[in-house]
Amino acid sequence: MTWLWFFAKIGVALGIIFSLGPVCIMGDRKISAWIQGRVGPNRVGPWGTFQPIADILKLMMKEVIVPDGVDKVLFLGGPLIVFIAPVFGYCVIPFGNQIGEEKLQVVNLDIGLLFIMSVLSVGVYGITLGGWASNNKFSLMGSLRASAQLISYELTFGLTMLLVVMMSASADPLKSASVDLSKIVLHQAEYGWNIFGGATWWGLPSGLIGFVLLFTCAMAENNRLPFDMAECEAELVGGYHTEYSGMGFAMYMFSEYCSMILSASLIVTLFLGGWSFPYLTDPADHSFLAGVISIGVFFTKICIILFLYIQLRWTLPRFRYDQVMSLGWKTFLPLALVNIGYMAVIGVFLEKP
Amino acid sequence: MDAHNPHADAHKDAHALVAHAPPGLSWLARASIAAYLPSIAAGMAKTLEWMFRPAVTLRYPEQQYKPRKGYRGEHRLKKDEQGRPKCVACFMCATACPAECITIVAEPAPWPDRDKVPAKFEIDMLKCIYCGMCEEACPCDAIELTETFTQIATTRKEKIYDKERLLKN
Amino acid sequence: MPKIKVDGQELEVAPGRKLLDVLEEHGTHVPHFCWHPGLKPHGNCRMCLVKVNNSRKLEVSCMYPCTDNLEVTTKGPEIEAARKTVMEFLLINHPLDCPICDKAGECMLQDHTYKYRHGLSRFHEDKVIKETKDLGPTVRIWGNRCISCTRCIRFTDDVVGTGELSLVNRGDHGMADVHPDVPLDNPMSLNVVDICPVGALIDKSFLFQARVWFTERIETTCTSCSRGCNVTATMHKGEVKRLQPRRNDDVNGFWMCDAGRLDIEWLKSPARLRTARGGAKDVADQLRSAAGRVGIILSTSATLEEMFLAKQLATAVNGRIGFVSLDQGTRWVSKSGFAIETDKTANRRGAATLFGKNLGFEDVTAGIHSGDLTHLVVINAIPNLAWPEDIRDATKKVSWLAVADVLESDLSTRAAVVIPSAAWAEKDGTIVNRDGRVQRLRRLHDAPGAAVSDASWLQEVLVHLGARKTVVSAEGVFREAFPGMDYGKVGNMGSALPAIATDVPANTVQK
Amino acid sequence: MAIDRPTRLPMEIEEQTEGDLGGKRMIVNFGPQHPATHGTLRSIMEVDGEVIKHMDLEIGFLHSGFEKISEARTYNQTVVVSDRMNYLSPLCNNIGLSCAIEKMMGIEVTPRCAAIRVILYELSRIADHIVCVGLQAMDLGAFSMMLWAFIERERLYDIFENVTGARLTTSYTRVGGLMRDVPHDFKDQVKAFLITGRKTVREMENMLNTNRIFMDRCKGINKIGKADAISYGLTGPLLRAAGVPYDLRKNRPYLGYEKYDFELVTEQEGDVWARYRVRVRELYESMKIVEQAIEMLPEGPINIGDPEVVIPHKNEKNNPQGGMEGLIYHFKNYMYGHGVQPSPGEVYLGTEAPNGELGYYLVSDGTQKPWRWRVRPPSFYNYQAFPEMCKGGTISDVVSGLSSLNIIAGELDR
Repeated sequence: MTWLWFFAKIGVALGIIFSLGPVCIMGDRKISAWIQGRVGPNRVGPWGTFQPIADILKLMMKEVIVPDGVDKVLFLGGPLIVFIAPVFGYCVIPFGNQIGEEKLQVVNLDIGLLFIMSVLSVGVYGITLGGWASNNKFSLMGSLRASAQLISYELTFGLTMLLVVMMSASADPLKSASVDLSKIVLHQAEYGWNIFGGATWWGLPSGLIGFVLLFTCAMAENNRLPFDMAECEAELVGGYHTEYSGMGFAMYMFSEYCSMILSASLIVTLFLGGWSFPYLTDPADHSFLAGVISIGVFFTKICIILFLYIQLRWTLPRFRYDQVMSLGWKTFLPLALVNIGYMAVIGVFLEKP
Repeated sequence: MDAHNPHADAHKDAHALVAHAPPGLSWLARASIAAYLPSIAAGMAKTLEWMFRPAVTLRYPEQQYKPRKGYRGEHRLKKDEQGRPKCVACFMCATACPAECITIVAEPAPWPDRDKVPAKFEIDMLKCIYCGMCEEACPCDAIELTETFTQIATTRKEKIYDKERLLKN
Repeated sequence: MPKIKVDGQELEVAPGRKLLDVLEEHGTHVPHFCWHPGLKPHGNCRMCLVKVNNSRKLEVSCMYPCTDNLEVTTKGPEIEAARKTVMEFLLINHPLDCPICDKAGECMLQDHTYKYRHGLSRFHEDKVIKETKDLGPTVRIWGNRCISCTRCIRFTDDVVGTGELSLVNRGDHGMADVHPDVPLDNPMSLNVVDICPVGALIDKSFLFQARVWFTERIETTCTSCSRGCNVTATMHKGEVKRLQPRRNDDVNGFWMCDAGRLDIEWLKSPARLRTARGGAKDVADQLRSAAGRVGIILSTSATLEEMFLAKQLATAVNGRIGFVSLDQGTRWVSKSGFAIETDKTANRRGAATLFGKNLGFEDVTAGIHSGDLTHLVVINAIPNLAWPEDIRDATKKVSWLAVADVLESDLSTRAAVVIPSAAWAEKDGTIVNRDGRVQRLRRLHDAPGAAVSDASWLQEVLVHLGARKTVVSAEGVFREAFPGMDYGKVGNMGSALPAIATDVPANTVQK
Repeated sequence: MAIDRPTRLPMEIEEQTEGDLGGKRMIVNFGPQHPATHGTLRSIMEVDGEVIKHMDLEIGFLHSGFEKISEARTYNQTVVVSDRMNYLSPLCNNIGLSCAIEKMMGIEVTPRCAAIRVILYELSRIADHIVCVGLQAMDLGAFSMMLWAFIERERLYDIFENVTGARLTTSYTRVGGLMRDVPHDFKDQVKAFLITGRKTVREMENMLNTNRIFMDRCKGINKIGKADAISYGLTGPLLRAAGVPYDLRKNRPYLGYEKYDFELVTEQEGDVWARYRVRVRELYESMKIVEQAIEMLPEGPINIGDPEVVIPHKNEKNNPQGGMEGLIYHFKNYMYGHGVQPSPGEVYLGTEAPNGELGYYLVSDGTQKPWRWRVRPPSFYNYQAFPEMCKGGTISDVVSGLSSLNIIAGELDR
């Protein structure tokens, strides 16, 4: 039975990521079309819904061109690395409430947050190595930018996660100070979402700032548009994936959407109450129906975040590389530190647990 | 010219940016420019609004674009009342053509009321630039540019339109 | 010598000359239709009106004699108004035929309308319709287009003397026409097409062939008889479309004969030799081995350069040279003295200059029949030459025969080596007319197939034989043959034949 | 201007540093095929990290020989060649060329023709500027802006299509007039466009004017000073953005521009932002001109009456009017070696095209075809100042700078 549950959970988790991935690609194309007064893909299947399948088929059938003078192992391995990272990360995301005794989470790690942090940093290796191995100046620049940018934003990312942990710690000693993602969600379900400051009213500014910081940093980590320094098609032609074609390119592209989904899940989990929704889900209700509803809530929240991602991409111009860096180091990092300081000081002095 | 260094001056602080803001804005607007979020929110609102506007594009094979009369598309050779080509092979179109895509060979007409007809009238549509100068140059109103602009062929040879093809247009 | 003043400029003219003659010579252009320098003035088109001090009204300058102290004004509002009116009258009955008229582009009516008639037609009535018909085997008339200038009529009356054409009907119904049952069928009939200022008279061989503004014109010389009329070839897409006479008062005046004009069809005939059998090397090898036993038969249509090279060849292989030429018909002289010669080869005078007066082939054929000569080279440029039986027999007798010809013949089918020759329109060169005038032939278009000019393959043979160093152009050969001369000095109008180079080996023709 | 080292051939740089970075500078090519070039041109950059230390330009990839082709065409036929030089505002090229030929022949066009030409010239300027602003946004990543701009541009192209019969290859002008009269609903169409156009421009302005990211990317980037701009021969929005009030429509009016009330737009900074502002403000000024011209659009003939220059009208049966004379003029106008033959001489006429001074220099030898047909394309002169502008900036600044120059490779290479 346990194994059955295990595989079922893996199925759901992979299902989310692999079904949302194409949906995301499709959504990106459709939403951009709507914003731009176009129709978008509308040929394959009803309303063009099978377009991602056609895309994938096309990319699979295309030749994988290996340019002259590349490091073949890294060139072909880069896309794999970048693709594995988000899938691993998804192991620890709680995508629903408990059903019976089973938590809807593939692996219920106590150190879920840390696991995600480490897995997320793996992705940059794929980009950096792939870009370097391409033997192309634009790719090299793209991968350099990517690594520098990811490292810079990882700091803020981590600090914001710390904020969440502190928020989770503030109320109930029994469910406190945990880096266990399921506990963080449970805490929010019980006391209120972290974006609104968790359990306390004075946490509101901190929660909002934290959410914005995490959202932005996630965008930067995923190389989405205002921060897509690594691809930056107007400057670097395609950045790290300039030389990729066929499946290599497909994996880079797909992994971008997968990590979008992962970070959307993370944002939802950390700030938007995960699978919980007031009056709709009850943390104590462990019935099958409630579990399914919680999955649906989680799914919906991810979709909203993804939509925001996509809309932002088609709204904003992109930063310049040095502006991204200085934004990360000079604005976000101090802001995150102040935010944590505020949380820590107020939390310690006002709300002694 | 002083080569400016972006690392030194690209990041002006908020005050400098406010100072650069276009004149004629309220202090509130000027201040909000200093931050990213308001303009981003405004932009998102605009894109959201656009999402609900109808698409301006045509779904091509089903919806066809109909150019108005006077569009310079494919050529047509006109016929007179008796269904004979109006063209008298005067070569004016071939002379006026800047792309030199018209080939005419003349012959005496088989009809008593006409002197000269084209034995061969070919337009190389691949060379043609659709400038309409042939139509303008024709003293007999025999050649005309139609509104047909969808032109499909699978071989180069098909795109060399002969007299029969042009009369059919 | 009367002195006249043209637009304030003094001129001295011979007495009795007509004013327009003088003005044209002087370079003051006065528009005209009916006046032609080769014809008697008639004064009917009224286009050449000028103002003279002797008269209160405007005078027709083509009929006005130059007298002393005549002051002529060729410009001015009065004259312009008169020209405009004349043009308007000429145009009221002219049909809208430019699209189908072959004259468009070289039409005096078009040119003068553009230049002197500013304004659009005010004529709303129906135009007079006149007939379109064949005047003879070569010329067709579009009566509607005729402006009754009578140039063609005066040509047949005064120049040819046959007088087939006359002006029929009166007023705006007038047009040039032939008498019933007397077609325009004289040896110079096509000249009326050239002098027609509009497109009324059309050359049937050029009808709808090309629009003249697409054509290229090259000045060359007619090779159809020993007169060597100066002509302008109209080229279109690499083909000679027509020949027109070019004024040269020392040779042909303004005219040329129909026979020469129409003698261009064979240039693109399928009977042209296009492929070579053997080459210059084979010829050289054979001739070297047969030195002393070689006969060369050359046509008198060959250019001077080719003759010169043939002479070199004869010297190099110690051969005998003979000539074949063509005489046809009887000499025809027009009323004005324009003659069509019986000698249908272009360069017999040149051959005579190079080889002496005796231009026969009997020496060569006799050599063959006696067995002295075993090898024969025939170089012919005369199209459709009926080979004399003597030569025919001789070619059958020789052990080795090389033929360079423009058209296929039984000789070329029999020959061991066949070299397709470039015809007159396909090569550069010079010919000497019957009066001893050197004139240029210009290359008009590419030779068909593998055809090469005789001058070039003869030089190749000579190079193989070691008698020449290199192959040079026709002009180069000409310079060798006539030191101090080149094509520039010959010019478009020809010049007197210069002295031949003295260091050339002596004439080897054995008499 | 001090150019800090002698210009070297692109290939030499390549040889010096290729494969030998060693912590030194790297050579990066923008173009001939690059998303930011909007055409086929090449900027060879020597970068230290991402900072540009030296830049060389290479052009000629799109060399179509327009000038040479035109020497083998009659004066009227060269109009079709001019279409293809600036593919963002072909009508400006048409009109500039015809005005130059008319100046050479001493022809004064009819008032209606002049007004139509002004309207179309300004509409083309709007099309050009609006696309330029959109592309500038796109190069900085705001892709939607570009398509919004294109939607507006397509509306303008609808007008052009109705007027000329083609959207891009307009070939509308003829010596002494126009190819044909504007359609009867031209006025309504233009007026309708002015409403939607204003709205779209305002919308774009609202999106970009206060957008902090866009400002960051534009302000202080690719600066060029007043004196440098003049000495480099910059014209158009680039020159006016540097604070020089120079506009041929004001300084050397043609087509009766002096009759219209509009402002000469200048900005002081000379950076990308100033160029963007100049373009956007000029959009409004152009619309003002169009508004005035459409209001006063006079009735009357579009061609001058001289049948020796303009072929006579065709009558209702579409035959040349004016009887035999009309037909002869018609033929003479077209046949090689006849027709419009300006007397020997030369002429230069500059018009204020969207990107700057678009000048035509024509030399006539008295024949039907121009002996020399030279264009002074604004892009060619604007582009040569680019290395100086870029020096010290980053690779990203090259992109924003290039799109602010609005280089049209077609007229760059001629």
